Amino acid sequence: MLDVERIRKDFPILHQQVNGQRLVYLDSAATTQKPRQVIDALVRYYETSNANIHRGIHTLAQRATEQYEGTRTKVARFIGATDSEDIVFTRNATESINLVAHAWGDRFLSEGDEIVISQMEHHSNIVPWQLLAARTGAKVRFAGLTPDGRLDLDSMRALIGRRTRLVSVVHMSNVLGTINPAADIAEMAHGAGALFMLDAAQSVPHLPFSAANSGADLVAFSAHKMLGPTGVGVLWARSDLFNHMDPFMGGGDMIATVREEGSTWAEVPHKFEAGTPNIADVIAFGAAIEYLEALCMENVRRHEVALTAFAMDTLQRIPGLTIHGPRDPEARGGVVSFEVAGIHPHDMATIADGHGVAIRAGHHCAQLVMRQLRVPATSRASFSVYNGEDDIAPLLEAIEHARKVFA
Amino acid sequence: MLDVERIRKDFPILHQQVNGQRLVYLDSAATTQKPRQVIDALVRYYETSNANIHRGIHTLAQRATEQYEGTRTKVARFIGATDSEDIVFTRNATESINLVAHAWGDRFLSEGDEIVISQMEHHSNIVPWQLLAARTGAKVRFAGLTPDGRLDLDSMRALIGRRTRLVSVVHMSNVLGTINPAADIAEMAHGAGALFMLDAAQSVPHLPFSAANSGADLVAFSAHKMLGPTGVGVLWARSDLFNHMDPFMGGGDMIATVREEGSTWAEVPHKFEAGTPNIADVIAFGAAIEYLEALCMENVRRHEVALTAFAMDTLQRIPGLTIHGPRDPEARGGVVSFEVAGIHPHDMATIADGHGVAIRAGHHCAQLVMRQLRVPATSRASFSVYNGEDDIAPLLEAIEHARKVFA
Amino acid sequence: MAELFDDLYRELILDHYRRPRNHGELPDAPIRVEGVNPVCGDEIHIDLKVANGIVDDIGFWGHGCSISQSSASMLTERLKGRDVAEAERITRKVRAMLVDGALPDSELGDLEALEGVARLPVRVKCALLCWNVLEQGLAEAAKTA
Amino acid sequence: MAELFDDLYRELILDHYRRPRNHGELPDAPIRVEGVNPVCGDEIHIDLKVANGIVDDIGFWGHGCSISQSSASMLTERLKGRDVAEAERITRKVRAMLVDGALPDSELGDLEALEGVARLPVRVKCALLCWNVLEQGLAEAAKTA
Ligand SMILES: Cc1ncc(COP(=O)(O)O)c(C=O)c1O
Ligand SMILES: Cc1ncc(COP(=O)(O)O)c(C=O)c1O
Repeated sequence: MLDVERIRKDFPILHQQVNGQRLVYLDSAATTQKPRQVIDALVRYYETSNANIHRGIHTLAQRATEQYEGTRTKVARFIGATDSEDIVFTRNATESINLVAHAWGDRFLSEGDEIVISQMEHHSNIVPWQLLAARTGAKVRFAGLTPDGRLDLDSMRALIGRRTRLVSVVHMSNVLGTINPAADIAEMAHGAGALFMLDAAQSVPHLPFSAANSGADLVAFSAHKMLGPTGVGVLWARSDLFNHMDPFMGGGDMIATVREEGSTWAEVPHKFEAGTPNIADVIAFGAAIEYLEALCMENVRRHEVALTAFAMDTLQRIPGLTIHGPRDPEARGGVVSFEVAGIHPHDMATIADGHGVAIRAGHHCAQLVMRQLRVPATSRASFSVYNGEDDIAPLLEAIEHARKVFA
Repeated sequence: MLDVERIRKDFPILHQQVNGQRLVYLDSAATTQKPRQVIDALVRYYETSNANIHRGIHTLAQRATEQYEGTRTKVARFIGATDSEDIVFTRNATESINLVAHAWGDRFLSEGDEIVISQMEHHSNIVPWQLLAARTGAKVRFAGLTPDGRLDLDSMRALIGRRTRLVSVVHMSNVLGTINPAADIAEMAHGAGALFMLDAAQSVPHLPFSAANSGADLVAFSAHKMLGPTGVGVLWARSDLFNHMDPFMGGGDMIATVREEGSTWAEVPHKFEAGTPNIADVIAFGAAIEYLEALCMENVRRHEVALTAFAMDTLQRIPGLTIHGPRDPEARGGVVSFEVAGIHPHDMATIADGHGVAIRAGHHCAQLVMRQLRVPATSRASFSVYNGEDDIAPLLEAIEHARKVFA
Repeated sequence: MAELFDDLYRELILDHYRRPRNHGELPDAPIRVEGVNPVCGDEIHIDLKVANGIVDDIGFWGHGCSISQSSASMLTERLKGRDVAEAERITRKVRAMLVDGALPDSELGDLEALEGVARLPVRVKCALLCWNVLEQGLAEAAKTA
Repeated sequence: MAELFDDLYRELILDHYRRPRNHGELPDAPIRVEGVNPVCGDEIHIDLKVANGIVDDIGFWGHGCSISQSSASMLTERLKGRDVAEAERITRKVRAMLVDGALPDSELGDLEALEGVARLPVRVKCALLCWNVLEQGLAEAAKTA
């Protein structure tokens, strides 16, 4: 398991008071905090190696290129990708999904084709497909949820058929915590000859993950949700898939030759990285990966399951409090969405903030999930490696306080 | 004028030796170095305020949101935009241009329409239009260059006509240094009822600029070329233009409501910022702007004109050396591309690196310019606020050394 | 626990939240307006009867947090039976207090209880929602008058 | 000035750059192959005659930096008249020296002069370009043999 006390020493932001209380950060599903190793990597880059990459001959350009490409190798290792050329850097998971919608979707989809997603999706795994559908005449279809907040696999199976070209599903829900059975869905998709994409924005940061073994053909996630800096996303594609995709954006670094009559493209992955990339943050992302590897993702997962179990146990005892999503902590990630009767989530979040506790309130970019839960919003506590059982007591106090205010 | 000695104190990276020599960084057109004020802003953000923005109620989320939106206001002030809502943050200038090609181009262009650009463009202001042309059947037309490396305005005037929907031109060439007459071209474009876009990636960082007075309807540039971090670009659009554009990418933060049947969009500028933005770097970009404002862009411009004049004077005396682009330093930016007879630019750059001098060699993402110059590549020295006349002597020595090696 | 929050959730606000005044539709209101805060989903509907420059009757409903709902309840209580000029003046003064941090004016009455919201920028939108909706309503009333 | 660079631009390299050996097309070469380094624009064409497992004749042309052009010149000089097995072995050894930093093998002859390139990763591609082109050529020769 994790030594939370020691880990917290690495996170400077946690050593502060908010509204006179110790900061208890329970909003890691939105974005995680960053260890000093990552902050130091940024500083080190800008103080020693900053230069534009790939085209430069001078020493700084060589250093920057080597470090940037070094992160590609680290990401490949971290997610069990067989080849670092199957890794494209984007701004965030959202851009990774939009890239697929354009580079693959615009090329291969047409009227009558179908994309199957689910009601559990984050807006980032809904809207790009709706926009693609509007461009191509394809249709987006939504698998439903079970009453206990799992994917309704029967409804998914019923939707997948001859016309299905892509199935894209969230691996771990950012509202319900639900971990979806990627391999089973992959089988359904592949059985119908469709591609399978995994929105792994909440899973790659929190559990051992192998892209090669996941069954997925495409995987998207964000650095900022896994101790890395903002501004870096990843798109992984199964070998050769990238070679069949059109470029998404055009510009520097993604071309081989540019002529007035037309241009030709650089090799994958550069073909998909137009313009000056977010060099510094990609490099610092490498430090985040090393940090997680040193903790070991099996440990991270075990720690978060235990903490989630403890939090659910504790919260459940509060009268009027309902927890959304699966009961079994092993079946979910470190995300606990809850409601307290008579207290609106925004009031809950404001009162929690008064206790130094950062939780999120709202629709969590998942309005379809809200509609299924028949609530306008939920309160959400979510965990990462720096959270321990001692973070639950302040949350509890805040909830009790809110209950008193709104009694 | 600028106190270069004092400014250099702010740039930690310059206080190092490369290959046993003082680092002389003459590659700012590729990317500039960053002052400690910018690096500190990054560290401060991650150590005190890091959180996801816009949707959060807790204290960190409020801080992060305020600082992020604060940079939008600073950018608006810096480029003389009347409204900060006309500023969209992207990854880089390249993405800003691609955004226009999709959000405006896909909506309004069709077969027979024409986009007029020039042979002076960076690939980032060529390829997005070629891709758009392939999608819509529109045509890209290229204005030519004069023998001394200026835009051939007659050829541009001849191309602009009834079918022209957009004219997009580089404001300052990253190869030739040429500053193009934005107002004149704006008049031609507007006279034909076309929009006018300015690729200001090299101009906004180096001279006083007013978007409102530039004549442009759209302006693109990158933070990393103006002392800011990597991973942030800007797209400015004249009031109301954004409201007529379709979304580019879909996802979190750019929606108002998401339903299975379809979604509606958030207000501008959020409509164009899908997913978690590069929060930390946008905030640190604010510090870069403040740094430039403190120096005053009039001073920056005067300093760079003087330094360019000095460098051109000095280099010109070297036998066999040719400088590309306009002769008059007032007509150009701090970019000096040159050739030395019998020495390939890559060899030049390698030997310069041996002297601690970082210059760039290659096509500079401007293959059409190379074709006009009838060279495969050039060597390029480019300047920023931390460069002084004492940086020219090492460059001169390096060139002399190269001439000896290749005598 | 910082006073900030005790100051926010004053008894008066909670009272209006628990027992909203003028809650519900006005069956034959000539003016019906509504607003949503897309960021948090708060929703306010206002039904309005304006005659001879007087807010004859006003009702609201919707859902959302205590701040958005109590603000609306206090709005209706404060403005029912008052003339349009007063409604506009009060709207200006509430805005000044919430957005610019102006001291509450004595004319505001119970609405003064919203003062604490000004210190929480992220919640100001909640309190303002009903006032934006009211403005739409008054604008419509002016047109149809 | 660091020795690194003196080591790079050895006299032998400069000599091959100034006076390239086996330069120009072979009028009726059965095998014509070419390669471009898209990053820097270096370009190498090789014409090849292979008969009975022997590199009977070889010529090259193109343009680019001193490293890419001298490497090609040395390649042709070293391999002309040699058998294909030797050409393949030399290619492997050049790669080992440039990419893996292996010590130069005595069999390399003049090519040993390229050793200094290994310390400049960004220039390794320049030196390798002609060897990649050669491999294409030998592969074609094997197919047509
Ligand atoms: C004139 C010009 N336009 C566009 C760009 C593209 O900028 P970026 O790579 O930051 O997208 C550059 C810089 O490389 C440039 O010099
Ligand atoms: C499940 C899921 N998918 C996608 C995203 C989008 O991530 P980003 O905002 O970094 O693009 C998020 C995070 O908000 C998420 O939780």
